[in-house]
Amino acid sequence: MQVNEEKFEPTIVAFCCNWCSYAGADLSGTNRLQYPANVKIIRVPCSCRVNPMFILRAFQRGADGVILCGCHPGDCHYTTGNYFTRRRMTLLFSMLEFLGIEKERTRLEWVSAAEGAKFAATMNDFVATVTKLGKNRRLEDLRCKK
Amino acid sequence: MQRIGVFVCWCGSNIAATVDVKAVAEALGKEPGVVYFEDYQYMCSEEGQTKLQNAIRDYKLTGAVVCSCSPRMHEATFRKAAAKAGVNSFMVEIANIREQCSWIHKNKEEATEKAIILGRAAIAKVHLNAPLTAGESPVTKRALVIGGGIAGIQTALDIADAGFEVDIVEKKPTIGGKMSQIDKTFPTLDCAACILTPKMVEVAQNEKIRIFSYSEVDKVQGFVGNFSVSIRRKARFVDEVKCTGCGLCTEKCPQKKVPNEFNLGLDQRRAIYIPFAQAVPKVATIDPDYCTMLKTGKCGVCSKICTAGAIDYKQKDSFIEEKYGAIVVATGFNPIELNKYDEFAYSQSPDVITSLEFERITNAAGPTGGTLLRPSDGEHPKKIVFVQCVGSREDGSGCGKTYCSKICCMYTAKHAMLTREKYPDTEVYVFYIDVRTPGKSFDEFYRRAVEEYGVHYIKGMVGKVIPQGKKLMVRASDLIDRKQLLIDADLVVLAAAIEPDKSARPLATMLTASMDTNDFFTEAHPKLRPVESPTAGIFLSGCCQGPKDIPETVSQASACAAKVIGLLCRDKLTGNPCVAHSDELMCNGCSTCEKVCPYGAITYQDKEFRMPDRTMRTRRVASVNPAVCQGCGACTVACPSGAMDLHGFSNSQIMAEVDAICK
Amino acid sequence: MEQNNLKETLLRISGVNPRKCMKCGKCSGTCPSYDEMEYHPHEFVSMVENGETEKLMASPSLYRCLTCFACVERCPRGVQPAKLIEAVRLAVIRQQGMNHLKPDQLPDMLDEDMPQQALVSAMRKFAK
Amino acid sequence: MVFSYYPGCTLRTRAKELDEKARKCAEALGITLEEIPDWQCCGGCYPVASDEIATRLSAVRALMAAKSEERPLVTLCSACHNVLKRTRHDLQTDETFRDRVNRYMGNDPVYAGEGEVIHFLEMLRDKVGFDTIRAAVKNPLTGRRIAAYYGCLLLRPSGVMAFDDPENPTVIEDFIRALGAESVAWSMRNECCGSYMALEDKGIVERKSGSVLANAKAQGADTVITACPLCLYNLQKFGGQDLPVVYFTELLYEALGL
Amino acid sequence: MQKMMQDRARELLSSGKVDRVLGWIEGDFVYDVTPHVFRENDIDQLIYHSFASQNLSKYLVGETKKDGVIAVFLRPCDSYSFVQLLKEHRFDREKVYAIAIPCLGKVDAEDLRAMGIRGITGVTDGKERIILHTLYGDVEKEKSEVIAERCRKCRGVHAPYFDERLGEELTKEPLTDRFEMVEKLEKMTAEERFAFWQDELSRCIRCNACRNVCPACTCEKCVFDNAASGIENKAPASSFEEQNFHIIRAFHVAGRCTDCGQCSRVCPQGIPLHLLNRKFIKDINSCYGEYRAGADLEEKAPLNRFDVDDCEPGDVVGKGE
Repeated sequence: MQVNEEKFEPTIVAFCCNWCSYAGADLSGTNRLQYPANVKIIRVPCSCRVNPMFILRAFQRGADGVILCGCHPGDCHYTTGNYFTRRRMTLLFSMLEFLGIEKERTRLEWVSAAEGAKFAATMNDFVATVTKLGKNRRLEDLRCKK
Repeated sequence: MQRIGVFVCWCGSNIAATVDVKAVAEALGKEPGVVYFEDYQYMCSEEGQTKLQNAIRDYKLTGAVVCSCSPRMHEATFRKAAAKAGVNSFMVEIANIREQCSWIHKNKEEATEKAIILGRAAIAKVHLNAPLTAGESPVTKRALVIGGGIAGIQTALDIADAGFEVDIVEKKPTIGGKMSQIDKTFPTLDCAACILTPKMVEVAQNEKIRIFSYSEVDKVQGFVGNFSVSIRRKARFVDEVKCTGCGLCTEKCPQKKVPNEFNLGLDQRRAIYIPFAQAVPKVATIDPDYCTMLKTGKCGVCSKICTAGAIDYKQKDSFIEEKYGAIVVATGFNPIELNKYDEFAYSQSPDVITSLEFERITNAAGPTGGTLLRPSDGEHPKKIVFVQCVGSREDGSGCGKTYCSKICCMYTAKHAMLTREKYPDTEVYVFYIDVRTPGKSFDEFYRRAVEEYGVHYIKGMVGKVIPQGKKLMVRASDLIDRKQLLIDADLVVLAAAIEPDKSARPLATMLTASMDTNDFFTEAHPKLRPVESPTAGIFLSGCCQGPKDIPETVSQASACAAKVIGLLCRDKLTGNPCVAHSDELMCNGCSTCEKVCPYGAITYQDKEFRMPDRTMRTRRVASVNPAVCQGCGACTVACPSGAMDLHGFSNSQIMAEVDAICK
Repeated sequence: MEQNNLKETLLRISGVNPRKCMKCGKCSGTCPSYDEMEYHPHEFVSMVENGETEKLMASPSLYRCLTCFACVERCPRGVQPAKLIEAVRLAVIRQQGMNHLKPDQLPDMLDEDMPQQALVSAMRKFAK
Repeated sequence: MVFSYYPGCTLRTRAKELDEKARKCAEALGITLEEIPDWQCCGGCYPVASDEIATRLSAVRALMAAKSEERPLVTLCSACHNVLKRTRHDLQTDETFRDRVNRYMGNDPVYAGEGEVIHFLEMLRDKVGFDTIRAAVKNPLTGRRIAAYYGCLLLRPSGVMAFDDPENPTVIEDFIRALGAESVAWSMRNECCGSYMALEDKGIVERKSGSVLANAKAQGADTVITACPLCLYNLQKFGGQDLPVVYFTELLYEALGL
Repeated sequence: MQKMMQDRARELLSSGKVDRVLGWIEGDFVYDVTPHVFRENDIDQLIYHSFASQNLSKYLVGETKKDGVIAVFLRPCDSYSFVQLLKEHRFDREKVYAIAIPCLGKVDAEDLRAMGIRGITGVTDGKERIILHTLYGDVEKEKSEVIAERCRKCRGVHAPYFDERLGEELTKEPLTDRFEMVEKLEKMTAEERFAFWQDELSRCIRCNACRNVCPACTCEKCVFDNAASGIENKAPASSFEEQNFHIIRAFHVAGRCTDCGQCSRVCPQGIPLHLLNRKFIKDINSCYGEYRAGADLEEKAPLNRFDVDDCEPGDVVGKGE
């Protein structure tokens, strides 16, 4: 099916915490490290601000992959936020997989403000992975049409 | 409906070369609610800001979207400009089309399309923005300094000099810290006591400063400007007010076999003791682990001879509750334990010692009266080997530290130089991996040790120390001469790595201040805010933040004091308005949010509510203290009913962004 | 074998990362065989890293390491020089006819008290 | 208590005293050592290169034999002990090695280094207890000044051997004190004796063993004890000191009054 | 048992110790049982048998807003919900008098109908066996044959918390593994799982019965009813919309769900909603250690605490395949 599609451009939503990952994303820009334009970043104060509702909403509205980036465990600007994130996302991603949504479409990564290169590499990898999976076909027909 | 203006910045060619800025402005101009759009070369310039302000006035804008560089660069600039033109700061959003668009994409078409989408997301958010104003809270004009070493002393003195009250909490019976144990200080070689003890006296005499010695912080509550702290005053079994510090008891106490921690166990003290002659406060303390009276109820010698009647065997720990506006952490360092480094035979020979023990042995007030004598037999050592980097710069898999302890190169040079000066017939070897002497007059100091005093600096590491008879056979490599050496030394001195005091970790938990993996406190910013903790109102002084020598510690201590004074000078604090808030009508009062809040910002109260049927009902609801909340949002996700939301990053705002991106 | 490939093989089978070395010389400071060797433990580490394996392979130092593991135990960076020395030695003796110890040499070396352990260990170290 | 026992080839030939006395002492302490069937030579020296598989198989077989008995495997010779413990550790932690070994041997189910390997000294310390030994001593060695020689193989690499503190071990010292003797403090106890160099370069061994015994002598030892046949041979033959070197089991045998 | 409960309730009411009693009442049919607040005048109608399925804890949230003290009957499994609600401050402890009663095993009329047992007019509960009186004569069955799925996988051994106990405490061992179905699903391919859930969830009519019965769903206002939440959604816009609702609902009760199984019991469309909750319970147990909601008043729920060396999502997700 996917073979027929000439060039599939997935929609990727990236939630980045303000203190580490958003700064890391800025750094990959400052260093001119490229990653695909499919990635659109939403800035949140902390990865723990990301409500499972946001991720479901993104899938519902047509996202093909959702990635969440936060400070490394132990480095959270708010001390403990990312630890809660890790538990929440562990359960949520597992649940989404349980419902039949490929695990590769969700990802949690720790990217520090110094890891511009890691940010770009992560995004390149994630976009490649989701592109390979193809359109989030599973949900396409069921999506809430606006 | 908002009236939104869109401003697309070229950033010279930084954005304009990759993104078709005109197309972006035009596309965004078609979005609902957008009544004005413009593109300009440098939005952040004076001229650019004026454009924003004029548009606000001319088009009666209620909000604005600036498509430009990262909000981390100029969000504050544009928000300030908008506020001057009469639009609330928080009605301005930035679409990051430089760092996260033009700089990472090459294809102009792609980049332009993405810039438009990012702009749309920002517009969608502004539609749901509401003006925010920051809350205010008062400031208690008193500071707490935890730790009474040179860092704590300097910080306290500077704060007190500015006219604010300061309390010092010190867990030992006296202030003074590590510096009081040191003999001479590099690079000038003036005696540590000569420069430290006047400062200790100054602290004692300063009316603004209270010293709680032999005390520990027990509990910390509150937030910047409004901390309330419970301090445990450990029972010292001596009335501090009555004790004159005459020291008679410390001479007459029959229990003489107590290892003297001030001299690192190199000699012994009594069960009742004053750590050293210049102690502040100069008050005796009974060591409950060794006092015969406290252990068996039989003795009482000190009580009998004390003319001031200061001895009180029944004394119990007491607590002091006090309010503070700022807290300074100055908990200092310790050399690491060397029991895992027995290739150097530290636990096998009394003549293998740490550098701090060497300080005591050469200190005129130390166990040998300042004469350099070996601990084993009291003889003059004729050959001394110094080993650098013991436990520092390790790969972290073992018991060592990954970092450089920073002070060892200089104090070892000092020890080597002083030894050669006082005892020219003593041969001194220093084994080093690198000699690190960045600091004013530091390298000159080290070169003097080599050139004027003839200290043998050998590039290489000691592999094994073998006690044999009265000698210590030191096997080491000389990497420059490509030789393995075997030196028959009389004394081996190990430059042990330094680590943060063990009390720091539990303290950090109490303060909700963050630490790195080595238990050093982290700074709010490693370069630009080096003396503040990321937790507002917590400041860092001295080695609790990282290894430091005395000059550096004192500078940091004064810098820290300046920051504290800056805080205490203010009457009110303005908070971050992007904080959590609870919709009381929806709140279940279930306490889930409270459990995930790292700042203790959420409390519960029973409130009366008028029900639809006009009856009154009392419900338990959450309320957020906006001065304490830092706006992480952990609570908003924990809340099942969605009653808890975050100003500036609300559920609906973020979902509007999601929708705009996924459209 | 080509130099680069050889270096890679040495690093792979030894599991040593020579870049972890901070050149403190503690391995050589503690090595009981130091004076018997032409190249010393820390030099093995830097020479392999620099690609100077030929010199090492030709050196009798290879057969002077006692595998006592003092260098491994005491290295502050976890470099494990002894494993690298063994890897270089293997690179030599695995070649045809390059056994350092040959069975016909043995009778002269033995005496009646010598434990098997010595013989077995030496053969394992020095011959394939 | 019953343990599986791996004697090793040296104990069958040149080091009979080590083996025989150990068995008798064990018996006296109420321990049965069941020799595992068909054991082969461990190879004497652990091959540290990751691609050496065949040379480590005899050790794997010994471990599997003990595992099937579900008893800890006791060793006496330091070399065997070193090889067995390290093989076991690599089976547990190195996946590639484990896979290759199991494929080579056609194991089903896969053997992943299960079972315990302990040295006779560890058995005395952890399973019997030095207090029990102290109580069993009939002929206390009062007044003797004994130096404990560990050598390399018992202690290193410490992360794998987990035998004792690699730089300041105490097990043999505690053993000596349990027998009523005085333990000598000396730090050449964990330095190499010269090992297999005994074969081709006796000079090295003379220098190494010489400095070891010189240190023991200087620290006032009247006897040196060891658990390794090769150390014993080197120290005795090349140590150049008038200082008896014996196996620790001989000392135990004497103290138990056997 | 029923008699004992009536007597005790009467005693409590007449002594003034409590003002009301929360129990079960029969409707037109013996299996048509509903919760009811009794006073002295109607206490004779209080019933207790296998068809009294409802978990009464949730009703306390509303009942304690009124004046006076209310007594409540709690089976072991119900009392976990009771503790969980108490832990979340959802009702006023002072106003409740909790009476622990032994469980008889719950029987759903739907299940019996599927077995061909119809026209039920009465029921007699034994310890191991149950006699169902029907229009067509009595049917006697092993209890284990007829009890509901959630009871077959019961873990309610004893009540964790109560004021007084009526009857003897039963000791019950879990009968089968409750994660069986979750594991079965985990072993399927992603396609099969998606098909399974699409089939199940597309039947949802958004009647909110699951939400109404759930003892953990006691929000003052549900996030799905709240216009400000950004996800207000009262009717099923599409089947994925339903997934969204059910996932969020399951997430909101994760770490709070006592696995009482009421959600599936009341679903008119027969959607096995409890599987979502069990999936969370299974993951929580395997990642963060065994946890049972409502077993303890103090212990922090798994999502409200953490360990610094918790597993990463990647360590867990994908294990099923």
